[in-house]
Amino acid sequence: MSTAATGINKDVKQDRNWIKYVWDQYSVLFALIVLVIFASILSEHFLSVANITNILRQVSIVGILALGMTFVIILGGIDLSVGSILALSGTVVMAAQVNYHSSVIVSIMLGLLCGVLIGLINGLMVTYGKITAFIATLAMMTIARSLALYYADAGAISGMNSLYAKIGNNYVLGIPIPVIIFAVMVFLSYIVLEKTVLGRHIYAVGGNSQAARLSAISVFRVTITAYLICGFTAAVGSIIETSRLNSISTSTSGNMYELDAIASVIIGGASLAGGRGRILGTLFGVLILGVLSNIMNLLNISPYLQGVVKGLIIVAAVLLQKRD
Amino acid sequence: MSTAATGINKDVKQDRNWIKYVWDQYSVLFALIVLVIFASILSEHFLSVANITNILRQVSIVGILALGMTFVIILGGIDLSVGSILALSGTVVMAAQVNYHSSVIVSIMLGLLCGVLIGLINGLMVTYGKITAFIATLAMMTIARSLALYYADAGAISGMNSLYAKIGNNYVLGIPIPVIIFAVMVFLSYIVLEKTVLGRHIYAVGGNSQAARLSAISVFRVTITAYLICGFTAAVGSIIETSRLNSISTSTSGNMYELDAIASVIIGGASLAGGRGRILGTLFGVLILGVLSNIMNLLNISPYLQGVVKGLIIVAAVLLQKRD
Amino acid sequence: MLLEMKGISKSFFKVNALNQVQFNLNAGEAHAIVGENGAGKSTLMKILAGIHQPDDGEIILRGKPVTISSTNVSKRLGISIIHQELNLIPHMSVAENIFLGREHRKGGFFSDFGSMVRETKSLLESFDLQLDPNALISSLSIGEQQIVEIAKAMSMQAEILIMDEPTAVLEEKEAQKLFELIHQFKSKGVAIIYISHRLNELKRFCDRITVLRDGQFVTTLSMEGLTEREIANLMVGRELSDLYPDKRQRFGDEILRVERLTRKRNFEDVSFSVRRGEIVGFAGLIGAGRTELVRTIFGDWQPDAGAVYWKGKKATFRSPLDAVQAGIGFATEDRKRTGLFLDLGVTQNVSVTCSGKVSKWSFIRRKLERQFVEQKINELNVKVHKRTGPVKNLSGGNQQKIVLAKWIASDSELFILDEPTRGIDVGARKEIYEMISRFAAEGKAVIVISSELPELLGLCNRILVMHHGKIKGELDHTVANEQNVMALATGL
Amino acid sequence: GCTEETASKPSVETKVSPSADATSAAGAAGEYTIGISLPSADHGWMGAMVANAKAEAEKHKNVKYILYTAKDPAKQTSDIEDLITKKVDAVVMLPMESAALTPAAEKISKAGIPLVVIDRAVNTESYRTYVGGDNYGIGYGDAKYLVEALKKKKGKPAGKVIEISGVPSTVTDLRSKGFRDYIKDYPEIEIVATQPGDFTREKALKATENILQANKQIDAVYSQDDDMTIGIVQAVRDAKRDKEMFIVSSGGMKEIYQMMKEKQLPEVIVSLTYAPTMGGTAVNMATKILEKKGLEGFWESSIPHHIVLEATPVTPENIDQFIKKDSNY
Ligand SMILES: Nc1ncnc2c1ncn2[C@@H]1O[C@H](COP(=O)(O)OP(=O)(O)OP(=O)(O)O)[C@@H](O)[C@H]1O
Ligand SMILES: Nc1ncnc2c1ncn2[C@@H]1O[C@H](COP(=O)(O)OP(=O)(O)OP(=O)(O)O)[C@@H](O)[C@H]1O
Ligand SMILES: [Mg+2]
Ligand SMILES: [Mg+2]
Repeated sequence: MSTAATGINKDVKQDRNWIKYVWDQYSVLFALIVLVIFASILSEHFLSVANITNILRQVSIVGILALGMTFVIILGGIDLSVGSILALSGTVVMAAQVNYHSSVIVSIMLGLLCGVLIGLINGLMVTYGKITAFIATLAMMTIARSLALYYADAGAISGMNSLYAKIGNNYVLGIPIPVIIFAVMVFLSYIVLEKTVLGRHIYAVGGNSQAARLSAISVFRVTITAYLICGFTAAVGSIIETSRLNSISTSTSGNMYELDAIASVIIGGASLAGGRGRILGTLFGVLILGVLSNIMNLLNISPYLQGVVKGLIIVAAVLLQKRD
Repeated sequence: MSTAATGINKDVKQDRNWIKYVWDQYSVLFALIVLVIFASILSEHFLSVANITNILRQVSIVGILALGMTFVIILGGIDLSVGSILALSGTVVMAAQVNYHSSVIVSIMLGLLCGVLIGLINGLMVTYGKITAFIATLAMMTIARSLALYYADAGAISGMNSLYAKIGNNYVLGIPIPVIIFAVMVFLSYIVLEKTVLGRHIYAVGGNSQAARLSAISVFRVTITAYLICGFTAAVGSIIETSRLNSISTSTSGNMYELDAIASVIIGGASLAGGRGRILGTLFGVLILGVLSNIMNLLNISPYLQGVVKGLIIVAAVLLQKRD
Repeated sequence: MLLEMKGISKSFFKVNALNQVQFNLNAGEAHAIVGENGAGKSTLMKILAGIHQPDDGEIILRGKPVTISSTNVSKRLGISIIHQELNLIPHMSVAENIFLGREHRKGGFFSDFGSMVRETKSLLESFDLQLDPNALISSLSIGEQQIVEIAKAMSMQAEILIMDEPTAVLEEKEAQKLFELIHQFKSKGVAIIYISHRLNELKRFCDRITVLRDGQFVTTLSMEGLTEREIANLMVGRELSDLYPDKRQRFGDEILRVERLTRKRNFEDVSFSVRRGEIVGFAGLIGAGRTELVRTIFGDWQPDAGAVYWKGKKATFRSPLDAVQAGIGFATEDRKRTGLFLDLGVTQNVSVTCSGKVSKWSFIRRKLERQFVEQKINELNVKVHKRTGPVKNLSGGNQQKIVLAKWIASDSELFILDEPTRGIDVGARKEIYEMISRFAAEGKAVIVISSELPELLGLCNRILVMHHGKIKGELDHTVANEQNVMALATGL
Repeated sequence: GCTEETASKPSVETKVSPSADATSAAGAAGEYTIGISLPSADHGWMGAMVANAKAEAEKHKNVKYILYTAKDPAKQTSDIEDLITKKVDAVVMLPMESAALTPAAEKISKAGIPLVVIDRAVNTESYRTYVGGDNYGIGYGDAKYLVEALKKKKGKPAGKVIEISGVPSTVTDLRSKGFRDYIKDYPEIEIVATQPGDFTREKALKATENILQANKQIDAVYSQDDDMTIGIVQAVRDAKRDKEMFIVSSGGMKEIYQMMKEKQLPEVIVSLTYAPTMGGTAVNMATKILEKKGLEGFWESSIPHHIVLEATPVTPENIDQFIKKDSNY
């Protein structure tokens, strides 16, 4: 009798799960599609190749940051310092080029190194120092920004190297290089998170760090790696930002990017409690915010009101996912 | 034999607890005292009445915000929207005075109402909408700021009412009114949090919301009340901010105040996990940040480096508390 | 009759927790409810406490039908409950916890600490316990916390007092005190509903007993003349002995030896050894330190003194990773908290300990992984339809099997199983016992920790009994019985 | 809003850009869309700039405008791209940062859209017209007034001066440079402290409060912006030192004008200003470029490449000329 009951249960559950599965996986994509349809109806400019290219290029920086943020959030952490890492890494890159006449390659390497290092310190504070991620990365946000400001006297450092500027501004096969970099990063993040042992372990630690530890996962190493990846992506973002503008402005570059990145990840279906989230979800989240901002611009909505719309969309997106 | 063992344990625990108690309660105060001593040695100007008055007046706004934040953090939540609430409430107050010629009292009432309302919405999103506090208040941060910007075209609204300006600038018995308001708010918050049933319920919900529910505490009501209080304090902060300069600048007022408020509360010994924190701790946390910023200015430390010091102090303060 | 529950049914997402259950209670009586894990005892009580609403059935209190729609209503009707799990606020004082939700007030808003502390003091004195009403809960031991829970329930001056396994974490002395109090309450006309897995307690003060099985009402009997064995048989619904497989007698080499292992405040001076093919049981009351011991062996915690020898060589496991690489598997006692990744799928849960085997250059080979996991869960007869659905949707028994599958997949040579059958129905239990026996037959060693004595007696070749962090004795299965194990476990 | 150059007379460098004629093929007196990209207003001057630009655009019946504001240079670059996508006929841009927006400026001109740059420069010549204020002149002029006032006050050009500077940018740099270039001839004038007030009242208030604590004798304050001056005045009054020092300021804001008129203490002896009305001027220039019109009084029939507005000193003596009831700044 009891086994029969369980059998039935399972079937019912199965059905519900199937619907839930589709919804879980595609509710963000669905939202994105709805948004795109609306946008195309509302503005004739929207569905042009040039505009789509624009949107993609515009989201590429925050998008790349959001990829790293996805790792950290799935792990159950958060990284408020990515915007400041972007500013500091950018400062390193531009300073290397301008003040030390480094080659483009060397300066990029230094910038990436800077990002990875800060990620490492974040990871150490969280694991070794047992400081809540929010506080540790909040402190790092202040510190990294401050170092950049100090170095450049809160001003901008402008580059002269036109080769470097090409990264941010040129096209390959008609696609802007930042978009290509973003695509490559999406692909790599997807592979790492979904196909490798490390990715599995990140989900495991985020899902239940106690169980992960007792299942012979080095929570320490996994955590550090996740923050490291996040620092790295922030540095990649800084390469695009600085090459696009051929300068870094230490006081404004990267300001509030962390919040946009976090919002994208959450809209993409991840949970701040950890253990849940997908790279493709984040990609859709990023695109939703990008399309939203673009269409509001195209429709000439007061820039001051755009925040209201954005806030409401975040709430709506999170509410949609809540049904479980 | 067995009881003896427990007995010994208990004594040890008792001892440890006593030391731990003193440390817990006074480590922040201790840090503050050390800081003050250092500051007095480093700058002869530090220990003057005028300068202390200065510091107190400077911290009063973020301090009041931090009081409300203490409620929310003890509850296990967070409120990223306080800075924006300050801007929007301030806009309401100034707009009422300037554009609708309201009396000072009416305009203040409207401003407070605005803060309370936003707090209510935050609370509803968290309880009823089951949205993580971080995301709900992040969205609110964007929305409230946006509304203020829209109303004032991102500019400032300047008042003409010199009575209103007195609130921010006058003295009673040689003490600036903002400091008096801050003191009163500290006292009230202390009473509410430590002496009233509501306060105890906030601790209970933050400590173990499941247990709180089983003890017939209305988690819903307590949560909403905490966010409401936080909105209210942000509005009180806005009264001081606007009356001090008799204007509100919708784009800059309150920017990043939330982070300072959160940092103060955490330095004061609260835990983002909820259930722990004290009003006096928050007060000391606020003063530490205030003294720190003041002494760095007095010593003419580059304002751009001050972030580094601040970040390090936050980390140090949290590390100090970690020993348990 | 004070209380009557008729035809109560309750299901959670189609899991029938209660099915047409009836129950009645007289004033001044102590009424025991027994049943296996998951029989529905707590659920029935939670309905009385207003936490769950029944799907069907009625509750008649003092002759009038009532609807208990919330914990508040329950309190007002004079029902108070000690929950199975502790429900205290860690950073608040004893007094505040006791009066949580019904604080004494001054002037409507203010908490009257003084009077609450005074009342708490007298309340605790009736327990003969020197607990400081101002002490923080987080500074108390589990047993002391339980006393706070009991004091809290008792201070409510209820007419019906429900106790869901109150003695699970209590010392013998404290338990005695509780029984005295129960007698006092009874004489004042308070009715008591008492749930416990320690069947020997029931005879001491219970007047009647109600047996539940699989959410069904079995019977209500007078306590008089009932033996423990009869109660147990009623609970399970069959003779207990046929649950357990035959025991092997021939063992291989020693695989694990622990010498004078000590971890302050948890256990001290623990020495024992385990051989291949052997099933060693650890008995003891809750809080005896068994979990701490095995977690230390597993490298999760570090010992203060003593040594662990693995296959004859001294081993230092700095983390579970080291222990797993050496060949130890550890299924924890709390599968939800420390065993499973509830949001992840079956495949991911099982393959987490053996990612090396199903990956190449750190890349997971999906197909290989699927086949591998498939094979393991077939071995264990786990019933899942969908490998990728979150394991939180599986039934408790199947969840437990996933935990075990994870360790089988890792090719462990020693399995440490902490409460392997907690919350598992009889059928699944039998399968797990058979699996444990199969491990032993394959020349692997097994350490089983269990709070259920019959399980240890039925399964193990040898039983080590712990009390207060020390091994009090070792009993071969040929001589072990409930009495002598219990005697050692209670430190008599 | 007022859009004619009454407050500031244009001093014009005529330098016809090579790209000037290639652009604006749309023909005269058609319907035009002008894209306006500004930093989000972080202080009153910028707010007034936004309002003035909008007001001017609304005056022209044949002009529609699209206004974007940005918080950081990357966002402003994106905004520019959106404007190019929308095929606006002209762009008016106030670059957040000179270097960072240079690539964006080049993109605009490559798209064949005439660009009018306001206030802050870009590091390229490929814009159609620049309309800006003489920031160097502001610093220089403030210094001049400061020296004169010190002479009057102390009998010789000597004293302790503090500086509250703006957000780091070319504007701030030029104002600082102009100021220092002038006073370097007076070795007895000492700048005892300089702190950024970031063009906001709150920051300036706090910075001044702290400086006042650390310096017991201050003769004068150089404020790079009137919005900050309000905070400075507040701090000085709080410290009850409003007779001790005077202020030379910049920016031109009606609250400061009011102070001058009422001779409130601490004394603001001058505010050198080029008005935010240049937002309106820029929109007007863009319109004229599109309509292929020239400036009145110019022989040349096209708009100059570079227009620099003179920094006008507003002092208590000439204050009545500048106070206007309807001014929003
Ligand atoms: N909130 C819930 N959601 C889903 N299922 C539940 C819930 N509470 C109880 N159950 C299920 O209902 C059944 C009965 O559980 P209950 O806690 O009443 O058992 P019990 O007899 O108290 O067992 P134990 O002796 O282990 O305490 C179990 O199968 C359990 O998994
Ligand atoms: N310091 C502590 N804080 C909180 N919980 C504790 C603490 N020490 C022990 N416990 C809990 O008390 C219970 C019993 O402790 P312990 O694990 O030492 O006993 P055990 O002999 O392993 O008993 P069992 O395995 O039967 O629960 C466990 O649920 C454990 O989680
Ligand atoms: Mg139970
Ligand atoms: Mg245990």
